[in-house]
Order: sequence, then C-alpha cells, then structure tokens
Amino acid sequence: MNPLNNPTAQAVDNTLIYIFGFSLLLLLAITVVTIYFVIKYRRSKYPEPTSDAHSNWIIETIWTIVPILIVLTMFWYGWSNYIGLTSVPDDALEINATARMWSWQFEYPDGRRTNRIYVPVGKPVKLNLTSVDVLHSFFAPAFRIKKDTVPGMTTYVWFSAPETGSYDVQCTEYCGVGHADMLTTIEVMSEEDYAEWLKGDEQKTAEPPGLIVLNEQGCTGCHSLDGSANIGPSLFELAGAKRQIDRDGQTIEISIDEAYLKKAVREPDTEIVSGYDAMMPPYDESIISNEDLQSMVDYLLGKAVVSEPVLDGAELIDNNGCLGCHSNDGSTGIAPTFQGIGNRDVTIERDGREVTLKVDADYLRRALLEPDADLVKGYPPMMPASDYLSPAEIDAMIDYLLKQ
Amino acid sequence: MSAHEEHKHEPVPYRTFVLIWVALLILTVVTVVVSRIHLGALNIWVALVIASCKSSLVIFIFMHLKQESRLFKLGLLTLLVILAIFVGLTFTDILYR
Amino acid sequence: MTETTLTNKGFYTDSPRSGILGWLLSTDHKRIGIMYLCCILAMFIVAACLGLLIRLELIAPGVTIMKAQTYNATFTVHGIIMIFLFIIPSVPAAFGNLVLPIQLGARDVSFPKVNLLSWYCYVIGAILAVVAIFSGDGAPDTGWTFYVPFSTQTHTNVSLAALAAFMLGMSSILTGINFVTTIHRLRAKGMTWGRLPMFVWSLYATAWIQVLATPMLGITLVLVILERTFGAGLFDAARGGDPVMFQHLFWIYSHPAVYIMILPGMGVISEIIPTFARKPLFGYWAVAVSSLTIAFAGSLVWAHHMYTSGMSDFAILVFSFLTFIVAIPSAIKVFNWITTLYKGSIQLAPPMLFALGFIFNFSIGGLGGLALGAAAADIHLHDTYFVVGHFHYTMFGGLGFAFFAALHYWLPKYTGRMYNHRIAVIAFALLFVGFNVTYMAMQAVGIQGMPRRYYDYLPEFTTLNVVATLGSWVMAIGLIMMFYNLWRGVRKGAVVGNNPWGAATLEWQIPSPPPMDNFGPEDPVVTKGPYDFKGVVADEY
Amino acid sequence: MSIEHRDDTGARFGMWLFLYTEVILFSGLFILYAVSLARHPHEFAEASHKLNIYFGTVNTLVLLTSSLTIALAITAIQRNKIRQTIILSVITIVLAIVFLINKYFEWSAEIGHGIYPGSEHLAEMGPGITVFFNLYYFTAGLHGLHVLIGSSLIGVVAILVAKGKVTSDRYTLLENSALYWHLVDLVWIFLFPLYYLIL
Ligand code: HEA
Ligand code: HEA
Ligand code: CUA
Ligand SMILES: [Cu+2]
Repeated sequence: MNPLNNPTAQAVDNTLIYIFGFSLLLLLAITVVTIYFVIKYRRSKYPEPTSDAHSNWIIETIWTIVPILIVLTMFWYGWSNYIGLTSVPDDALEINATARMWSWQFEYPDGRRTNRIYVPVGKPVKLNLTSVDVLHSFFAPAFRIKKDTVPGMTTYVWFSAPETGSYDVQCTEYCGVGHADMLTTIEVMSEEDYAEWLKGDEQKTAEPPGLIVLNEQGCTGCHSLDGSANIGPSLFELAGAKRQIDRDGQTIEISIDEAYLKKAVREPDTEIVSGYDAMMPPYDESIISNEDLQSMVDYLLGKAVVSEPVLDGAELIDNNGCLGCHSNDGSTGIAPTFQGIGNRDVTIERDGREVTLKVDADYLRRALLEPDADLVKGYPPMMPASDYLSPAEIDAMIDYLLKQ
Repeated sequence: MSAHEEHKHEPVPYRTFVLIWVALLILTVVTVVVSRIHLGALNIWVALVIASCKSSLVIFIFMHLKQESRLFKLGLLTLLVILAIFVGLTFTDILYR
Repeated sequence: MTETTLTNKGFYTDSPRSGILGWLLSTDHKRIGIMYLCCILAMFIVAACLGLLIRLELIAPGVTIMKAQTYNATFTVHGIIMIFLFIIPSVPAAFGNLVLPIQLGARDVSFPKVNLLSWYCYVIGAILAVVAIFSGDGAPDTGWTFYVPFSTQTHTNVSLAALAAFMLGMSSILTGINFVTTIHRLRAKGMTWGRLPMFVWSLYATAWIQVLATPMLGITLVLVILERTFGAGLFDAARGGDPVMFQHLFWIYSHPAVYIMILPGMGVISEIIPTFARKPLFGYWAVAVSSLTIAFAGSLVWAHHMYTSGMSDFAILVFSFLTFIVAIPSAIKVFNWITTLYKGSIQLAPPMLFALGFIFNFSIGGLGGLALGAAAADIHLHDTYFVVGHFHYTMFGGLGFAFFAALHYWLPKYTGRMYNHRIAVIAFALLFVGFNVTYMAMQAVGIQGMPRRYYDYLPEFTTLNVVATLGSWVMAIGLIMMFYNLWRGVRKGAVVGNNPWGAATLEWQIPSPPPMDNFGPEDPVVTKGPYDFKGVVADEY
Repeated sequence: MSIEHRDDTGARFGMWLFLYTEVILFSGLFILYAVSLARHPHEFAEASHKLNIYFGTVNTLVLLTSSLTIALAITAIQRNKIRQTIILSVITIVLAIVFLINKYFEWSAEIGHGIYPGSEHLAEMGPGITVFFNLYYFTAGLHGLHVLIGSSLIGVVAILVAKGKVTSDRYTLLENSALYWHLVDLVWIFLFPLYYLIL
C-alpha cells in the first residue's frame, strides 16, 4: 500500500498505523514475558511451583481497566477518521457508477458513459454507486475507499487524487465467476488533458441546428431521440412513420409530416398520439421562432444534412462491459468469444433441443435482448439482457459484431 | 443434585386455569375491538402490549413457570434480553439509514 | 495390539451391544465423543486439502490449476466444511462429549438419546454437504456466507448446501441443550460452581450461544431456500425487500458462532496451562466470568462484518464501539494465562507447546480483529486477505491449535497409550512456523489491497502469495507428521497410567481408557478444586 | 449400559431450552416483519385488510382453548385421573385439527384470489404488499407445521397414557408436549394481531 498523500488514504492510514503500532507492542510484551517465564520457571529448575498465588484483585482490575482505555482510544480514532471518509467536499464532481456482472459503468453529468473513471487531478470526486444485479463493491486501494453497490440502493464514496496517474479499482464483494475480473481503473488527468477529454466526444457530434433547438427547449426531457420510451412519444426516425392519434374524440392513423409536427408543437392538445396524456405545453412564436421550428422539423424528418452521432459498436461493447465475459481474442472464459462471431455457426439449446444455426443479425439481437432464450451450448444462463440500450445502439453493436 | 430431592408441583386447580382462559378470551376481544379504533402508529403498540399480557398469562400459569425454580425464570429473562438486543440493534441500522 | 498390551480396554469393550451397532446405537457419551472425533478429523483433512488446492491456484496470477468457477466452489466448500463440519463441533461435540460428564462427576449427559440424535444430525448434514458438492448443477459457489441476491440467483446447488448447514445447526443446538442441562443438573456431590474446571465453564458459555444464536441461522437459510423455490423476494429490493437484512440475520448468528468456535478452545488452554505449570489457574473467577461475558457481548457486535454494506453510519458507530468492548474479556484471559506461568514449574510437553502456540496465534488474530473493528481501518481491510489472515489466525491458529492441544492432552486418557514426544515437538515446530509464514503473508498482502475470493490477482501481489503457498506446504508436512505420530501412538504407543500429566481434574483419577460407567459402583464426591495439585503425582510411562 | 438417570426437572429445563430455540427461530421472521413494517407502513396496513379477520379471531379462540385443555390435562394426570387426561388431550388434538381446517379454508380462499408466494397477481400489488404476504405465508406456514408436530406429539403421549406408560408420577412427557403446545399458542398470540389487526 504505497502511502498516498490523499485525504481518504491518510484518514485510514492514521488509524491503521495507530492500531497496528499498539498491537505490535502488546504482542511483543506478551510474547517476551511468556518466553521469559517458560525458560525461568522450567520444571528441571523448579520441580515444584514456588508460589501458588491464584488471584490478586488489584492487578486483575488494573489489566481490566488498561485494555478498556486502550481499545476506547482505538475506537475513537477509528470512528473520527471514518467521518472523514463520509463527508464529501461541496465542490465534488459527481459521477454515477453502476456495477453489474461483471463490469463497471460510469455516467458523467453530461450523460456520457464510460467504463473507466476519468477525473481531473486534485478535484474531489463523489461516486454514487448502485448495482443492477447482485452485490458488488467498489474498492480503490490507493485511496483506501470501499463501498458495496446494492441493488435498489444508492451508496457513495469520495476521493481526490493529488497526483495524475492510473489507479486500480477492484470488486470486493463476491459476485460470481467474474468477480476477480471485475477490474477497472481511475485515470487521473491534468486539468488540460481532462478538458481535452471532455471535448473529445463533442467533435464527433457536430450538432445540427434542429437538434440544438430540441435540446435547448428541453424537448428531449420528455421525447427520446433514439426510440426509447419516455413521458412523450419518441422522436426517433419520424419521417413517414405511421402513428395512431386521437383527434377530437376518435382515433385515426396518420403518417407523420411537416404539417403535423408543426401543429404538434404549436397546439399539442389537438392531436395527441394515442396512449399519451395531453400534458405538453403549447410553444408559440414567442418561444420558438418559425425558423427554429422549421429547422427542428427538418431535423426530425431527416431532411437536414444530419451528421448523425456516429455510434461506434466497438466502443459500445467496451463501455457496456461485454468484455467482462466475452473475449475479443478467441479465448473462451465465461462466455463465447467475439472473435469471428460474424461468420460462424453456433449450437444453441432452445427449449431442450439442440439447434445449430448461422449467426445473423436477428440471432445477435435476440442474444442481446433475451439472452436466456437461445443459449449457446455449454454456457450457463447468466448474461443480463441489454434492453437498457437504445435500438440505435443495439444496431451499432450488431453491425460491429457481424464484421468480426 | 440428583433425582431424589425432586419436588413435585402441587396440581393447579381447574378453576385457576379456566379463569385464566376467560381472561385470555376477554383480552383477545379487546385487541380486536381496539384495533378497529384508529390510533395510527399507536395501534401496533397497543396490540403488542396486550399480546405480551396474554403471553405472560400463558407462560406463568399454563406453562407452570410460576412454580418453577429461579433458574427457569432467569433463562426466560436471558432469552428476552437477547431478543431485545437482536431487534434493537438491527434498528440502529434501519431507522438511521 | 502389539508389544505392551493394554490390560483394560474400558468403554471400548464393556458395552451392552457388541460390534458396530454397539457404536452406532450407543448412547454413551464417550463412544459418541469418539464417533464425533473420527468424523470431524476426516472432515478437517478433506477441507484442509482443499485449502492446499486454493493455495496452489494462488501461487501465480491467472489460471494456474483451476478455472474461476472451480475455484469459487473450492473455497466455498472449504469454508463450509471448515466452519460447520470441523471447527464448530470440533472441541464441544468431540471433546465436550468425551470429557465434560467425567469432569462433572456424572455418568453421562442429561439426555443420552438426544446426544446420539445430535450425532446423527451431524452425519446427515455431512452427507448432504457432500451430495451438494457432487450433484445438481455443480458445487455451491456462494462463499460460506450465502449472501443474497447472488445466492438466490446462482444455478449451483445452494439449496442443498443450505439444508446441510441447517441440519448441522440442529446438531449443534441439541448438543448445547444437553450441555447446559447437564452442567446444571448432574454435578457430583461437592462439585460446586467454584470447583468447575474451566473447560466446563467455557462449554457452559458456548452451549448458551449454541442455543440462543443457532436458530437464527436456521431460519435465515430456510428463507434462502424459500427464495430460491418461490422467489418470494423478501431480500429483493425490487420487490420491497432489503438485501442488507439478510446480512443482519446471517451475522446475528455467525458472529456469535465465532465465539462458539473459540470459547471451548480457551477452555482447553485453561486446563492445560495450570496442569503443566502445576499451579492453580490465576484469577479463576475472572476467567470464568470472562467466558460468560464473551458469550453475552458476542451477541452485540454482529454488524462489524457490514461496515461497507451500506448500513447506516449510526449503526457503524454503535457496532464499532461494542466490537472493541468484546475484546476486553479475551484480553483478561490472555493476561491470566500468562500470569499462571509465573513462579510455576513449567513442563514443555506437547500439549503445553500447542497451548502456548495458541496464545501467540490467537493474540495476533485477535489484535488483527481490533484493526478490523475500527470503522476507518475496516473500510480498507474489509473483504481483503487481511480478513482471511485474521480468521485463519483465530480459527486455525486459535481453535485449531487448541484442538490439537486437546488431542495431545486427552488422547492418552481415552486410548490408554502415549504418542512419541520428540516427533510431536518437531511436528509442532513445522506447523507453527508454516502457519505463521502462510497467514502473515496473507495479512500483509491484504493490507496491500488484495481482495479475497479472487482466483486471479494483480501482479504486484505475487511475491507474498508465493510465500503463503510455500508456508502452506511446511504446514502440511507438520500436520501430516502430527497425525501420523498420534495414529502410531494410538496403535502401539507406550501404555499410560491413570494420570500421565499429573492433572487434578476428575477424569484423571479414573482408569484410562475409562470404564463404561466412568466411576464404578458409587458416585464420586468432590472435595477439592480442579487445579489443586497438592499430592497429585504424574504416573510414569 | 449408559446409566439412565431420572431427573424430571432436568427434562423440563431441557424442554424450555428447546422452546427458546423455537422462539429465536420465529423471531427471525418477526424481525423481518418489524423492519418491513417500518419501511412500508401503508402497504402493510392495506395488505392486512385483505386478510380475513374472522378466520384469524376464530383460530385465536380455538388455540387458546386448546391451550386450556392441555393445561387441564396436566392437572388431571397429577391427580391420577387417567380418563380425564386422555379426553382432554383428545379435545386438544381435535381443536388443533379445527385450527388446521380453518387455515385450509382461509388459505384456499386467498390462493383463489391469486395471492400466494411468487404469484404474479401478488407481484402486481407492489413491493410492500408482496413482502407482507410472503412473510405472512412463511410465518403462518411455519406455525402450521408446529401445530401439526405438536398435536401428533400429544397424540402419541395420549396413547402412552392409555397404555399406562405415562402415569401420575412419571408424566414429564405429557408436561413437555404440553409446553410445546403452549409455545405454538404463544407464537399465534403475536402472529394474530401483527398480521390480521394492524390498521
Ligand atoms: C474463532 C473465530 C474468531 C474469533 C475469536 C474472532 C475474534 C474477533 N474478531 Fe473476527 N472474524 C472471524 C473469526 C473470529 N474472529 C471470521 C471467520 C471472520 C470473517 C468472516 C467472513 O467474512 O468470512 C471474522 C471477521 C471479523 C471482522 C469483519 C472483517 C470484515 O469482513 O471486514 C471483524 C471486524 O470487526 C472482526 C473482529 C474481531 C474481534 C474484535 C475479535 C475479538 O474477539 C478478538 C479479541 C482478542 C484479542 C483482543 C487478542 C487477545 C488479547 C491480547 C493480546 C491482550 C491485549 C489486548 C488488548 C489490550 C485489547 N472479525
Ligand atoms: C478452521 C477453519 C479453517 C482452517 C483450518 C483453514 C485452513 C486453511 N485455509 Fe481456509 N478458510 C476458512 C477456514 C479455514 N481454513 C474459511 C471459513 C474461509 C472462507 C471461505 C469463504 O470465503 O467463503 C477460508 C478461506 C481460505 C482462503 C481464501 C480463499 C479466497 O478468499 O479466495 C484461503 C487462501 O489461501 C485459505 C487457505 C487455507 C489453507 C492453506 C489452510 C491450511 O492451513 C490447511 C492446513 C492443512 C493442510 C496444509 C493439509 C494437511 C494435510 C492433511 C491434514 C492430510 C493428512 C493426511 C493423513 C493424516 C492421512 N482458506
Ligand atoms: Cu462484482 Cu465482485
Ligand atoms: Cu465477527
């Protein structure tokens, strides 16, 4: 445990040193005295005991009181330092960490997902921990911090790294086969590098004006752009899409067009997509200028020259921790490898019978969304369903895999 | 400490048992009635208090604890203390989480 | 039986029923004790060899001899067998049955039939455990702690293993009930509480824990089984349950259980030290009462296993405090043992060596426990190899050594033959050295931050892991030597008289091995304390 | 020839110790109950309304009465009134059976409503309620098991009484099975208000 000059590590080390120091003294004292007695009063020298003192209340009370005092100091020292581990500085950068079998996922305030922690040097960081399946535990030895991730509960740790570098993170709550492989790192960067990294992905998504409006107006708060369900209907691939809508009383089907969209923004309550409540506030010119509305609609109908946020399948697979179980290099550990998955046959067990089929897009989709349906022969059903991913992301992954 | 100084209890007269039984029935009715009156969180405590009364009647009379030696009573006390500890210390977590 | 033949074969021969049934249906505490002893030793050897395998896997990073799943099953089974089948019944069930009634001046325990029943519960439990390993979809892989939600989700044979542990708990409870009643009801004339041997006192405290804590394990495991069968979701956050509650229920038993493990060991030590110092135990009442305090305080500290579990900080405050309090009685015992040596006449016979080894190892383990009890320190140490080191120091270095001490101390009594002392000493040396090398290394690598239950580890932990593995081999040699020596002693060692060590408790005043009815026609009458060595002479052998 | 040695007080004490273990066994479930109640008081109140209070009350009365009869049986055997003893024990067993029949109807009614551990109807009713009913089924189930064991125990002893194996000066067996039966009653005394009555 390389002694680090970071706050949490110091709090813990103080306690450790204090207690170990005391323990060492006590142990030495006990051992030395014992050995001394054993040698001095050996039977060959003293055939009979030279005293039969069998109790002495004074010393007995003494060595009851003394240990009490000793342990009480240890207790207090341990507790007061523990407080330091729980009190997070106000200016801490908050990152949400989600543990799952057997990988970590970290989500930044701007919604970016990664599988390592990237933080600026010297900045206090608060990790909000939770788990989607079983218990795990976040352990960063260099910072002496550890906390279980409990499904349905949010716990936290905080740390602050004074020096740049890469620090190990291990899972310390037993969670099955992948337990020992559930590793990641904390990458502490200089301010500049961190700023760079933050920009990093933004270049990728040169946002079209329409999208910018959608974000500014907070539309995306209720409407997803990637097909995932939300308070309002998704705005994913609207061009020409058919929708059931309730217009004055009866339900009719229409295909989405410019007129409809504009109406839906200016006076939403007149035409509600079936199954959704009329709760969207109307946006008039004073809020959304006609130009903005136009660019928005263009964007939604795919007319605008959109440089779609490119989804990198490889990166998704990495960030979503697939590699916790599946390998890229052909080694089969917990789960089948990705190497050459694009063009190979798999033998699967479907309700008892063995079926051999060629890997294709819908096989992979099924494997991602309902993993236990078709199990590759010889592997236990333990893969979590990836239904938290958006269709777009799933597609990206599948494309990537088929290319393998 | 052998079987010879084994003292038999006096048989408890039927009357006592029947009386206790009546008392128990009455207490049962009481809990049911009280539980229908809305006292909020108090309900649960009332119910527990009454249940404790009932159980102590059963323990001391029906189960002859009254006639047993001190050892038996100390044993029961230990049990209750331990139970209190289990519940109490568990709640140091639950209530302050 | 070659060379010096043993004239009286005591309870081995004079039994109403002869042959194997005479054992399997015997309600005699000595025979039951012997049966327990055999099963427990067998179980220990099995689990110990699993321990060796664990070490072998960890000799280098990455997969060495087994894959992750195998490894997980290995340490789980190792842990379950060691805890439930070896260490918990080891001293109480085996030596308790052999020695306790005789030390009280009784002819048997209060409920001989129940005693036999508890042995059968043990055997059934053992069988179930073994079946659980080789049947179903693979050996349990939850760790001996059965934590939910993992234990309710894994496909391995957890339910059966839990059932096994349940039966073993049953057996432990029955033994406990038997001992408490026996100690209260069957003390011979003149055997006042002030004259009880310390071994009896410690078993008394232990028995109370067995009675009052074990059922909690029972219900917890039953709930796990129900979870797996009905998916009731009592511990499932999504369905309004609370995973942390399982940990509470589990440790409510399993912390007191660690005192079920250590207290009898302390009792053994408190017998051996006075005998080989020919001096009354220093502070009789302090030691006796401290056993009861440990038993009681032990039920107050369970959540010190849960500092990082996400339970409330207030609970951490309370439990950390109580944890330190529970260390005091142990400290008192240690000090009293050492003072007993003062101005004594000390003979370093094998049992004494193991007893001294116990004090050293247990002190290390216990002091390590203090580091774990401190809130801040435990955050770093929890679920690292420091914990593994801690509990091997307390369980193996503590109770394990006490158990070996008891073997060397009482086997001559119950077999009538003496083992070879020189070999015993060498074996002890190897075991002691190997032990400390192994587990010191583990504690060190734990402080460096190596998590437990890892079949693979970061490269920087390699050196210490290699050291630990080498140590375990030394330990293995020592152990094999010890078992071999004892075995040879039992077969054809020199015949011993009633009292080879010159001890003063009752069991040494009757023939070895003892006759079926222990004391012959009339009941013994006790006139002096357990450690009053005046006029007691050791017979030659 | 392990020395059988008579010690009635010892036997009774052993029985009490065993009862302690039973209490702890149930206490595990009651702790879970307390914790869950603290976490979802409203769901628990709502759920307990779904339980049929009449079944509960009737069963309470039945058990209390059976406790009485078995207690009387002790006095009877102490007074060497063998016939009375047997009759009283039999009544106790009958009451036990009544209790179980009651439970059977109650449970089949609830299961009819799709309320049983692991049912999806239960899952739909939301977290707190699921916990309530699962706990209710497990606790009541465990208790029912004890009723079964206890009554068969009494049955056996009654036969021994008839055979004259259990007599007015050697009736520890009867006493202990009575003790066990009272425990069954005690558990129910707490189970009843906690599950049927909380508002
Ligand atoms: C025989 C078994 C045994 C014994 C006796 C002990 C004894 C103690 N244990 Fe241990 N413990 C275990 C078996 C045992 N333990 C096991 C199996 C685990 C892990 C379970 C798992 O997770 O798998 C564990 C885990 C464990 C933890 C949780 C660690 C973690 O998971 O984070 C803690 C934390 O407080 C702890 C504390 C203690 C303490 C304070 C004592 C005290 O009782 C120690 C008292 C003894 C002494 C203090 C030393 C002797 C006295 C002196 C040398 C005199 C000087 C002393 C003073 C002045 C104080 N133990
Ligand atoms: C009394 C209890 C006890 C004992 C004695 C031991 C003994 C040993 N244990 Fe222990 N161990 C536990 C209880 C015990 N263990 C528990 C409870 C766990 C936790 C499990 C879990 O995490 O769930 C654990 C976990 C555990 C781990 C951690 C696994 C992990 O977390 O990844 C390791 C790793 O080294 C280990 C190693 C050993 C070793 C090397 C021994 C050695 O000391 C064994 C010594 C014996 C030998 C070296 C073999 C000698 C040979 C014989 C005796 C045969 C003789 C033959 C004849 C006589 C014919 N054990
Ligand atoms: Cu995740 Cu261990
Ligand atoms: Cu503990």
